[in-house]
Amino acid sequence: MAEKYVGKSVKRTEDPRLIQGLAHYVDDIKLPDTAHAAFLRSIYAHAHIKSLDVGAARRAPGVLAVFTGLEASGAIGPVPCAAALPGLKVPDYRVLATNKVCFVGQPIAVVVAENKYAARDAVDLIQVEYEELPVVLNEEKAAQGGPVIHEKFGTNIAYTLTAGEGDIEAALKSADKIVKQKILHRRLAPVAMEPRGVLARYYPGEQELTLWTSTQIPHLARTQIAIMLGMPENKLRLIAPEVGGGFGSKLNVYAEEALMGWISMELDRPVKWIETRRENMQATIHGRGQTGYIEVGCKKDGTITGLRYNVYADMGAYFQLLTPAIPTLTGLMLSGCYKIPAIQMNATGVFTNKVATDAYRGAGRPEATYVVERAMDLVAAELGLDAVAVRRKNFPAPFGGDKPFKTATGLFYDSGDYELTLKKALDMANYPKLREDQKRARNEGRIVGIGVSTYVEICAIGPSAAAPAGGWESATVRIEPTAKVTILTGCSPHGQGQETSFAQLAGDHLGVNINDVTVIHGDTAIVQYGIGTFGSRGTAVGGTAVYMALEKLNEKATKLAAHILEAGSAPVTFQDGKFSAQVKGENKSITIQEVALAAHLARNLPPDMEPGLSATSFFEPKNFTFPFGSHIAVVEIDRDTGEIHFQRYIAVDDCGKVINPLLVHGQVHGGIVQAIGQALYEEVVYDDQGQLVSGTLMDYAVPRAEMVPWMELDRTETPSPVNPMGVKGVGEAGTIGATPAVVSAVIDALSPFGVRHMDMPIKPEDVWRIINKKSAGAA
Amino acid sequence: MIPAQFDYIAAKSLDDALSLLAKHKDDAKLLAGGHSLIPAMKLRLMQPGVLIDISKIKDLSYIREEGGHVRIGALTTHYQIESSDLLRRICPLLPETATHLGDVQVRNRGTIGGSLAHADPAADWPAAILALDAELVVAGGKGERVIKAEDFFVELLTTALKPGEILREIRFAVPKGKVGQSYAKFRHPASGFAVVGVAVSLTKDGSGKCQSAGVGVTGVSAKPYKAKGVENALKGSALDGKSLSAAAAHAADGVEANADLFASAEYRKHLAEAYTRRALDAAVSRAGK
Amino acid sequence: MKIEGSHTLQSARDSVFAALTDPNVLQKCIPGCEELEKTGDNQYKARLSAGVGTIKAVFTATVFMEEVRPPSHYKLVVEGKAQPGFVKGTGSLDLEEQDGGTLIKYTGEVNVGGMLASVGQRMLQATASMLAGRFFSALAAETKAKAIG
Amino acid sequence: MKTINVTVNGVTHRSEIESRLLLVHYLRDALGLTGTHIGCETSLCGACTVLLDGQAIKSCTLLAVQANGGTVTTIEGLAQNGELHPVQQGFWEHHGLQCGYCTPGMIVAAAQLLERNPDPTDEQIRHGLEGNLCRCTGYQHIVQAVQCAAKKMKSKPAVAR
Repeated sequence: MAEKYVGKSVKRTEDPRLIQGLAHYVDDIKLPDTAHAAFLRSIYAHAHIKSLDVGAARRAPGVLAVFTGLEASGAIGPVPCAAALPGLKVPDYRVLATNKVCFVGQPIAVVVAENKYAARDAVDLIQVEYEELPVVLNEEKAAQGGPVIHEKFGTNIAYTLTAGEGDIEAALKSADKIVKQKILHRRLAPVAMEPRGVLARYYPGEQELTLWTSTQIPHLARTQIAIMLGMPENKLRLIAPEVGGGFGSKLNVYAEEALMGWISMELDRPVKWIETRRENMQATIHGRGQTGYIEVGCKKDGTITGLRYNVYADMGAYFQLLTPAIPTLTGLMLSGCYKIPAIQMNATGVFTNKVATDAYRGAGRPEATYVVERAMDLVAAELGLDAVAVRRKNFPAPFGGDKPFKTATGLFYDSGDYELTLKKALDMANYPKLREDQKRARNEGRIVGIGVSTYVEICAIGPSAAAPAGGWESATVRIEPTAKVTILTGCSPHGQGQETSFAQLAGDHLGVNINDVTVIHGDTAIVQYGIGTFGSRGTAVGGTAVYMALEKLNEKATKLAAHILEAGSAPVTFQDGKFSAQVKGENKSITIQEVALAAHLARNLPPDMEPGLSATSFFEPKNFTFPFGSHIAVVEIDRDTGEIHFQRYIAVDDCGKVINPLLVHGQVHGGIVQAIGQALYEEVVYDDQGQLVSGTLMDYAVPRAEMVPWMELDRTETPSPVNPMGVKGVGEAGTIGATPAVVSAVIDALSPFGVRHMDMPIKPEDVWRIINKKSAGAA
Repeated sequence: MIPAQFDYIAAKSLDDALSLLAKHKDDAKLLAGGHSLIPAMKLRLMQPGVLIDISKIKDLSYIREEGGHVRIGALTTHYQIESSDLLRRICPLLPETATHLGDVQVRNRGTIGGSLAHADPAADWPAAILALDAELVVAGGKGERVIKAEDFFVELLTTALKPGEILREIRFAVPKGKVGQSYAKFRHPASGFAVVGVAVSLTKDGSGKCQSAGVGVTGVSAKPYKAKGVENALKGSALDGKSLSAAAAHAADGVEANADLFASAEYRKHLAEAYTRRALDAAVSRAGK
Repeated sequence: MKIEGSHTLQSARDSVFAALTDPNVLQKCIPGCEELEKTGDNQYKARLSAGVGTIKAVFTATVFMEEVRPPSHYKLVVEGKAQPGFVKGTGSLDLEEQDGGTLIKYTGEVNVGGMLASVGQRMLQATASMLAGRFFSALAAETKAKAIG
Repeated sequence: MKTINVTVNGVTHRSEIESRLLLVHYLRDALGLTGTHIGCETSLCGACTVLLDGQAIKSCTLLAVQANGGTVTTIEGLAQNGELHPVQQGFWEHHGLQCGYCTPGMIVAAAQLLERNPDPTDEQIRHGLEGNLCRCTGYQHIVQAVQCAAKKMKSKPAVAR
């Protein structure tokens, strides 16, 4: 099979509709008679609802109904959490608050009106009387005692968990030095450019509910929402139309989704709700949110003997789909790309009066990588060694094939050659010269820093045993009678470009033009059950399912071609869309288009063959994949103001075999910029009353074009042995690899001032205070 | 995202707008570019009963040089100022300030008069008009009056405009001689507003010394202000590194500085000094020998 | 958010303290206070038309006086609710005699919720200090007027 | 209710609307032009960017009544005679979009940028797009897309907007 598409920078097939404004996101779908919903949300972080008066709102012009927790929470089951941990305390999270609110933004009532203007007006007419309760905000303090959010638990601790292998006490005891550091992973807002949105329509005759919702997991959401609504799963059709970014925030099942379904049944009308950005900041999940303590033991030569990470993880007030599971991913990845004989994570999940944390690009792994990479830098600083040398000292030898690398966190890394990406990145940067330039710059009084991170991440989530709701993926490939190819994938791409990369696979496998391939996803009535798009699994798991279905299809098509060609036992070859065989000394061939038609006409099939040309595969990965890479950031700091300017940014990533380099670059670029956001700009801030004060994009700084550097990218290709294509995944790599590199560069720049660690986001004022030796003043 | 209800009236002329304002009083708000007003209305922080749209009054949008003065109509957009060849020639400070303001879309629509009347403590224009010692021509029911820029900003979001008055024109003497101007801004990473913004317009005398200097500062405190300490220190100075540093040190004299999530009061005061120095350096280098 | 500051008034401490605890004076000093109605001991119901510049809202408020220790200390608590959110302000005032006049030192806390918290943080500190300033200049005027009258 | 006359993508519409109706809602809901998106409520993200009388504006920060008598071009009106605008081509060729949500506003803003500055530096492109947020691409491919469009427009200067 000649590779015509795979490996090439093919322009995306989904783009024509997107660049012309012809795509359909939820809010672009118009149904006649649609009613519009708007929410009243809590303005307190923790309070009893003493009274709720919706009378005036109900009487307002254009208002069809107002629902409160009393009505809705009886009819709709709790918002689900799919994570299971020993001893986990799961709060009862109702779609509308009944007698108590536990975070700012928690929905209390929903107004449904003829149009969104009337709905919004009526929200202002609802009267709520609150009785404030003391707020619980800091995860570490809340774990020690004080006011309790969920009385029935008697504590704010949702769970405790110890993970890791090896004798950590002995490992630390055997160390020449133990370096300790407290680090913060502040809360981040995912800020997908398309806020969430739901459109629901009920067909009473068919007793069928259709939900269009901006989600990454259409099938999982269907199952969960059907359970919440107490309806048969196969009477709920869930459609993820065009989805404007997710980054984990739409890997979830939200109260509003079930509510809209229920309301459309109650009112027998289509009903739509589109989230505002303010709601998005308040009530869509946040990412990160950990306060951790690193303890790392090392020998004088830089060899790491053991790593302990004690962490308080901020859960928020309730669980969303995966909330408590996120820190477990941190625990899994604490070995980074290093040989660490003993690792221990002690995690404490803590309830706070904030919206739930959950998966945000990287989901637990950026925290781990940041911990390990900070540890490497801290060890280097403690020992007076070069940070690159310390990393090299602890790299495992290249591995792969049937020899994985086992970590003390219980994982088997599939394949890796960490020196390969590091060397390439150092060469691109001309690292020795960078250090010389830095020396010269310092002599001139300039403040220049170089940060290096070497990371490994865990992708292709994942083996089902390790996933809360199945880790496999599905695909159906059909060749229609007219030889057009249809791929149904259980993935739900929302920007990743898999309509293109899957079409590339089909193009090469079937010898067809990718413009003759249509990839369908996101509609549970059309597509077989699937798991969805998250955890950098789309290509490695979903793409593998497509690959396997294509193989099956090829097999059948070849058999049919042989039959039609009367090839007998002669071998049939397939090239450029044509099946050929030497039959009785004559070269006979038939095109795949002809085979497709023959399969559907079914007049001349082998006796044991079913008509049609379609194949379905469900791929269950045997292991995760472990992409890796090396990032180098070079920054210069303005001595006078503390402003941080990038001089260079270099990234060499290895995500296994690459199907479309253009898409891989796009993923890495976007990931790096989100990482820069975390390192330097982004921070969800609640004040001491639990008010979300970074409540809009006026205060929450999503990086703009002017704020980010030109990125110099390259890659290596170490195939994964886990799947037949050798792909690994790249959706989160940038976010995971870049954050520590950027932070490290700033800290390296400031090392002459005695700095070894700073918490993110590193703001100009923080830098200025260090340069000017000022302690943090009162704000 | 959705404003509360209001009545909309498009004023046909300045007189029409004045009489509409007189009629609807406090219940009415003037709508020019709308880039301060409409965002606040969408969040329902403002819920006026009546919007009087003055943006279609044609004769309030102009940039002219007349009798040694520059006159800018209040409805002139930021982009018109940014792209004005006349201003680039005779008062480049204004086009330069405009390039720092909001973003392209905001500059296309927002007006200098609307921005000044809103008096956001971190808006860019106030710094420039303070540096230029501009005068603001205000129309009212009883005729016109002129307010000096430095008297215009009263406190947070509050100007010297009285109820029923409309800012009509911004005017200032054309800077003459060896003029050097600059606007230096530390931009808030999210909002784009000035954490600190410093505008400088100075002139050199024949010997290269500072003949006159105007320095306006925004973002630092509840209202933009004229940095008189800096101006006084500059006058007659050699405009060398030492005198510029000494002058910049007065950038936040006597000012109660703002604090927010991004920058403390102490840091803001420091930035005021640092950015004043930057603006001075640029202005001096542009003033020629 | 914490605020603190001090103001010097020309009037004697006893008269300043009396003014501070006089609802009629308070009504004139609390910025935007249109009504102040006694509802209990040291407890009042108020209507405030408060805001800055063009951004204004009408707050339904309760005003409490706590820790009343004449003539040197008391605490004023104002809790207001309006459509865009709520405001809670507490101020502990300590009065010291100073050259025949009175030095008032205050420390306080201002909290806002709802829309005001979501979008207002950029100007919160400036607003708080402006409103405190208005309170004390009104108080200065009131006590001066009393002294003259 | 107010009556407005607005020409959108070459078609003149006469509509009865509420005074408070935002232009973006008018375009999306009354005219069905859903290519113009809404991504924030504080006039910062630029997803709603359209051209009004040839100038890029944020249609979430304009009342529909203010567009009375005006001419609006939305993303749907950018391609001419079935041929994509060079900026659209550039975005496609250089993978200047991922989820596509910011894209219409980004493309309209980039088209305005190139009209005013046909030969921009990378820095000028970044500055010129400061009113548009993208969460997916990291902007690098967008910068390349705009550079590509600039080249196309130079080689074919008669492209109408």
